[in-house]
Amino acid sequence: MKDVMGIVNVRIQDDIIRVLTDFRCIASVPFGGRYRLIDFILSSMTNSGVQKVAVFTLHKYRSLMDHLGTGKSWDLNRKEDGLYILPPNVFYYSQTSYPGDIRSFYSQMDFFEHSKQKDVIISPGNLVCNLDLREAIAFHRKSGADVTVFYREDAEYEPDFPWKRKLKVSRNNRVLELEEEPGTLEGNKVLVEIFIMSKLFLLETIENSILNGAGDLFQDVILKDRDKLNIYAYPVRGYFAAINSIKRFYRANMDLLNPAIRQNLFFQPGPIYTKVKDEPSTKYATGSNVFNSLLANGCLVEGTVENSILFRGVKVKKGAFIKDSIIMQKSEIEEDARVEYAILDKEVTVSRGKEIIGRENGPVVIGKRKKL
Amino acid sequence: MKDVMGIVNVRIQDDIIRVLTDFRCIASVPFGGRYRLIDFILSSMTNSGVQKVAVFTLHKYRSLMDHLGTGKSWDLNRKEDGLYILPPNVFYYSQTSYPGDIRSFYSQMDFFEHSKQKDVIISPGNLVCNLDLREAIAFHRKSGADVTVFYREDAEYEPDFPWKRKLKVSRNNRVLELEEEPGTLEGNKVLVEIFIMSKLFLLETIENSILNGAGDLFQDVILKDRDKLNIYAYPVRGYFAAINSIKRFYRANMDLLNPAIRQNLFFQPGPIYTKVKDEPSTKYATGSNVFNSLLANGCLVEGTVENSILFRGVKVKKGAFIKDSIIMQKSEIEEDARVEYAILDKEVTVSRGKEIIGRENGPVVIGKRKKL
Amino acid sequence: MGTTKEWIAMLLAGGEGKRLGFLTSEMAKPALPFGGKYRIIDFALSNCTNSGIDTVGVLTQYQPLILNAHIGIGIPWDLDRKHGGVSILAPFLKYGEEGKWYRGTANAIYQNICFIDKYDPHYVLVLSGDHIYKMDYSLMLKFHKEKQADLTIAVIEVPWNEASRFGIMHTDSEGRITEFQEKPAHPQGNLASMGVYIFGTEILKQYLQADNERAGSGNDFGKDVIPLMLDEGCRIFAYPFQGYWKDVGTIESLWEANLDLLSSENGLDLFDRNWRIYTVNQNQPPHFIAPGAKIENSLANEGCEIFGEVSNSVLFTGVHIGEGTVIKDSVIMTNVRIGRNARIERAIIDENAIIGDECLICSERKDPPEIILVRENMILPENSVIRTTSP
Amino acid sequence: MGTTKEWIAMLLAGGEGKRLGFLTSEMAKPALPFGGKYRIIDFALSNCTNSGIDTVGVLTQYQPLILNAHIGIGIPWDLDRKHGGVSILAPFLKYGEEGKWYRGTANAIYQNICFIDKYDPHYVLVLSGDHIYKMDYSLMLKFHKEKQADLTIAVIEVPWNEASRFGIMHTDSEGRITEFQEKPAHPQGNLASMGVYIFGTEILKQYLQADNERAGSGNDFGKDVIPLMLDEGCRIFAYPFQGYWKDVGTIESLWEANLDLLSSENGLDLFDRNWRIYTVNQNQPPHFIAPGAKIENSLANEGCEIFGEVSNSVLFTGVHIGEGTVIKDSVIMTNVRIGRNARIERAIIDENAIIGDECLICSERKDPPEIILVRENMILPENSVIRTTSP
Repeated sequence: MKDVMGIVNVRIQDDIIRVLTDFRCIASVPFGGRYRLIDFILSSMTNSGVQKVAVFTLHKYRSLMDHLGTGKSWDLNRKEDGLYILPPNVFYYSQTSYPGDIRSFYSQMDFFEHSKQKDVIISPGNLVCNLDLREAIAFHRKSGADVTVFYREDAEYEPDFPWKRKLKVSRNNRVLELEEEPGTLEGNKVLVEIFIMSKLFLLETIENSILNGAGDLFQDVILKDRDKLNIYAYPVRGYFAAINSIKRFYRANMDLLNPAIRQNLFFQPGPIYTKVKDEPSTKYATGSNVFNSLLANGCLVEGTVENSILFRGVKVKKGAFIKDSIIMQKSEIEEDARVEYAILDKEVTVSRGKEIIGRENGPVVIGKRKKL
Repeated sequence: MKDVMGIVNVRIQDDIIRVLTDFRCIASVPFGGRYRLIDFILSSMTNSGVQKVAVFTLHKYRSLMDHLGTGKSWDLNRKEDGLYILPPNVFYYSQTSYPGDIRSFYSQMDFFEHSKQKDVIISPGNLVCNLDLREAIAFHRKSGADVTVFYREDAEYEPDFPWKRKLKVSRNNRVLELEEEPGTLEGNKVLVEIFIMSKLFLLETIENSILNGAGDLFQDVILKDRDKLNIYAYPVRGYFAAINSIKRFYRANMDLLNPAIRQNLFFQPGPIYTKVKDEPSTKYATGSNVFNSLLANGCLVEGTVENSILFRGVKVKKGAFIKDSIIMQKSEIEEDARVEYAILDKEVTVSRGKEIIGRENGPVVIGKRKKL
Repeated sequence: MGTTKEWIAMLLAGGEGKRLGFLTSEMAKPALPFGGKYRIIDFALSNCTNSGIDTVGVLTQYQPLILNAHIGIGIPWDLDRKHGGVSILAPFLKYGEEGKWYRGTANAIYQNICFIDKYDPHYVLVLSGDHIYKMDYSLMLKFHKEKQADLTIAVIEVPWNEASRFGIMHTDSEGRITEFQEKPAHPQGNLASMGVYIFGTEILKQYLQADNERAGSGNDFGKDVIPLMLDEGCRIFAYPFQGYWKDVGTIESLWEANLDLLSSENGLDLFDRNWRIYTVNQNQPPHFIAPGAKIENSLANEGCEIFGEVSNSVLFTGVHIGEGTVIKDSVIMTNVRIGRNARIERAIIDENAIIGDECLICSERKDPPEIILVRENMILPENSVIRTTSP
Repeated sequence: MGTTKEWIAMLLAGGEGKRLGFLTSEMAKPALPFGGKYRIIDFALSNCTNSGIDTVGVLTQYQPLILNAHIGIGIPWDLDRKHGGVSILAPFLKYGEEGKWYRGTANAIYQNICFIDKYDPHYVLVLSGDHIYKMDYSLMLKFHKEKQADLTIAVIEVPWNEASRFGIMHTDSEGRITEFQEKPAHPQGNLASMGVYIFGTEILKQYLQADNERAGSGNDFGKDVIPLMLDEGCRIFAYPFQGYWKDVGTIESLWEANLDLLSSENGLDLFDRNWRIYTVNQNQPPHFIAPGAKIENSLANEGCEIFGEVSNSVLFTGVHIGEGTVIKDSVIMTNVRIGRNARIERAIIDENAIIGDECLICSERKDPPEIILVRENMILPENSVIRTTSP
């Protein structure tokens, strides 16, 4: 897999998951007690032997840069290849609307040209999954496809598939039909936004697109030219979520309370890596009352925690009550406060006696460093 | 000096030093055979014991990010403090003109607020110098100044002083007068763009400036309020150049051929650090002819080199002739080619027999990866 | 901007910890796991970093592989520095000499004088990697300078009945040490040496040389060098330390030190962000407390999956505790798996052990207290019973 | 995605290099500076990296401080890996045993079987850190697998008159080794072992164990283990290597190997970007060739300041050569300062030496060739003469 380059294409998705993306891009949204969304696809890539990963960012990527650092946590701090964070050239993006991912790629043509890898695998930064991409690459190469698209059989949640495109495949998984308009095709195979293609194909596509004004790799190339291209489809197995809404974010976090999902997502086929931090053990005081919950290190629990996920360094004071909630790093729930169906971003303080209560289908979201 | 924060404020100066800044910001322009301009102020800061440095960038900073990495070369890869690269938030800068450095600082207010340092030292990224800033900080603290500005006695080259502001000081170096318009004051003390102030003063200044629309820290605050502020001046000693033009760039490089300047600039008061690279020894073939030149490692010299500076990995083939020139990384001068009074950016090829000849007062500049 | 350092630390990490049994069969005592995620040496290393020391020599010779891998180039403690940082100093063969293992604590330093010379510090801090405590050595250095001492020894009051395990000193009203007894059979005082010394570099080298030349010397700081310096009238001062300090010498005291962390007034606050204890962090998901599980007055770490009941215990990373199992007053080390309906009380279960369903491990002997130790990688079949009762 | 490795390397770096005199008084032979900026061990380490090996144990015991500081956690060779990377393996005290220094090459590996077990590789590559060469070990592994060998030994043809310095083998038409003589007084062949072995892990462990139990064994691969394996009918193959390979055993051969780099057909192209030799890079400004200076057929490094004439020589980092001085056929190591109007010919000047104005250092003895060695830190006053002439 030395000859495969990973590309994580971090799009602007501020509107779909507000508050949590006020100060960070979607790929660096915290998830599952100690992770960031990008950890999943990045670990999938490196566990599969990918040794060069380019992360295309657009804005609000300071926290992403801090998180990724030199890529050491993913063993990507390499002398050759390794991790590249590719921010936009500010002058290319002075227009108010995003000109499409092809222009991002175009601004880094020399980067691609200097890379030795043969194939590229392109993914967004908001997928929660743990994939063995070696098999997918082998499938792509064997099939001789121009593009291999990923798909999900039995798509469970609609929000995981923002393009809502179904597809129909032959016995050997060649794509026979790909919906131009959502809702026109029968079946249960839905497109996932991961593609494999040769670097050569990508470069030619970029050059042509710049000439004829195409902006979006999926919309303006793969979908538009679907009849001219030799497209194959590869199934995504195991746990899968694409974080495209607060609801989906909430539900995917809560899914982790299921031991089977957790074992699968965090360890199979390889471990999910993230940036480690210096936090002591979590301490449970006498009288604490915790069940069906995930807690990262460095928490101090004196109160009650049920069906919840606590990130690193959260304090739950005496008499505080947390239920069905996601509490991010270093937040503090003071004495006798009550938090239910809520998502608290980092360093939120809920004062003594205060109540924060959302609904199961609409968890309340509290922004970073708020004091309530 | 744990309580001093360094700020390197990389401005957009593409217009003054074209070609070399087509693909990189001014701070990452190569200099002196193996350095980048930012190395000088960064080494001055860390040699003086500064343990936290924030680099404010605006655009074309990918090569700067590659160069700085985690700051390891400057011992700034620390768990607390260390090096921070602060790119702009793209949406703040969607206007076509640069709104001034104060807005850059304002967009990182939380960074400043979370810093424990008491004083800040602000410098641009284009200065070639080697300074002991401990003395300057001690002077600033003893004087009780709101702002300490740096100045140069006997300003030698006008291009080093883009603001062209002279100043007049008292016996104890309090600033008595600071030119509003260049050319109105007698004397030989010229302002250098380095300032020291308390973090508190900086934060207050930013808050006020945002309210009253001031954009530029020097122009709209220090210069405008000079009569209200308690300003002291600190002299810059040793070699000094501010790279504001191709001419100045050329001349400052050539200054390094003087052993006294070189010893002073590279070693006194502390060593200048840069990112190291894996290059073998430079090899001089039989028949090579080199004098009065600086060569970095990894060069292969078969031809003639006079009064020139060769960066890492340059090849000079048999019969090639280089004189009074600056040849950057991995460029190749083929057989019997002739290069005089020229600046060749990285990976330029001068083909067999070709001549590139500039003038002493107007060296020709060849862009990155050009083949001539 | 020179390369001379004000001070450097020499950290003695070669101790076998003989009374710790199996626990130290594959690692030196400073490498012992502690407090859910640390190794004992993390305390001395973190104290160095937090005290502003950027150059530390770690002297190893007994089973150092785990220690070497743990320390690496010192990244977790921010000791990966351009000038200085951490260096592992194992015994080695010298030009034209027979190989010599380190004999006593003083000899270990003596054999590495070349390392000290490389940094040419004004002061050398000598530490032991065996102790659990948080201490700001920079205050001790300040004290050392104020007293114009040749040697300063950090001291702590210990219970009288333990005094015979330590080096005990007597001081005059100024704090100057007038007498020093290494492990006295009948201690006359309870001011014990913590094994933390600050020497002026020149005097250290002079006495290491002198000690090395003395026939019959055990080349130990406590037994040989310090008494010699006292005899010759050196200015030796006692620097009084208040706070938590523990020399973990036995399985019982290791158990006790772990459980000390559960009391909120133990003086060893690991949550203090201004004096962090650094270590190599593991990559594991958050720990899970299942529906029906119960955890109280305990520490737990990432990667744990807890389906049973845990009280008054310390769980290291990746521990699995089955449904119906009860863990009480115990220390469960990394990756231990415990089945269902087991009961564990007053025990240390070492790394990677597997305890079957319905096992009973329980020590009821409290005077003298006894703790059951289940060995690393041990597989205990279902229904096993390990039990001690008071005689 | 498991943690088992296909292969790991064990690099023997404990050699004293006794015939190298002063040069190895403070460092092991693998730490010797070479080629302007390298240490000899850089070649074996870089070969590992370039061959795709990510786990290397480096066995040290003689004067390892420079080697330890040089290797660190392996960053220059990209060996700072999450799983594996580089580990320094010094002799250590084991539980309940007396301390044992490494006896022979095989014993050094035997004492570190626990390290091999940790990674559970299919193959173990055993290397020496003493040799200068570029070799793709992955091709040798492929050969080893194809031959279904128990052991593969890399071999090179050496000049007949040097054959008695090496382990010499005889092979059948298939390349299978039929006879192995370690340093034979009267060599019957000139196919020499390069000290590069690939073993299947199980067979390696089995024979290390057997060798360890044999009374009187020197515990050396060449003298003991390989003959034993041959005796017992193991499949041992010779993997023929073509290219530059040098075992630097004497001052003369160290000098020769440095000067070999000046010939463009030496087969050791250090400019090849596809097989880089990595090392710790120094931070020094570019080197300066002054007006009036002359440099030809030579290597120079950053930090040099050259005012004189240099030909057919290798200059390490930070060398200063005064006006009027002539350097010929010499190796000038890091930070040497040479005054004006001196003359140096056929010499190695070791690190930090200072040679005064008008000095003459010149060896004219060529048969047997003799090279003058000026010791590290030596200060040679003005007008000194060091000269040897042919007898």
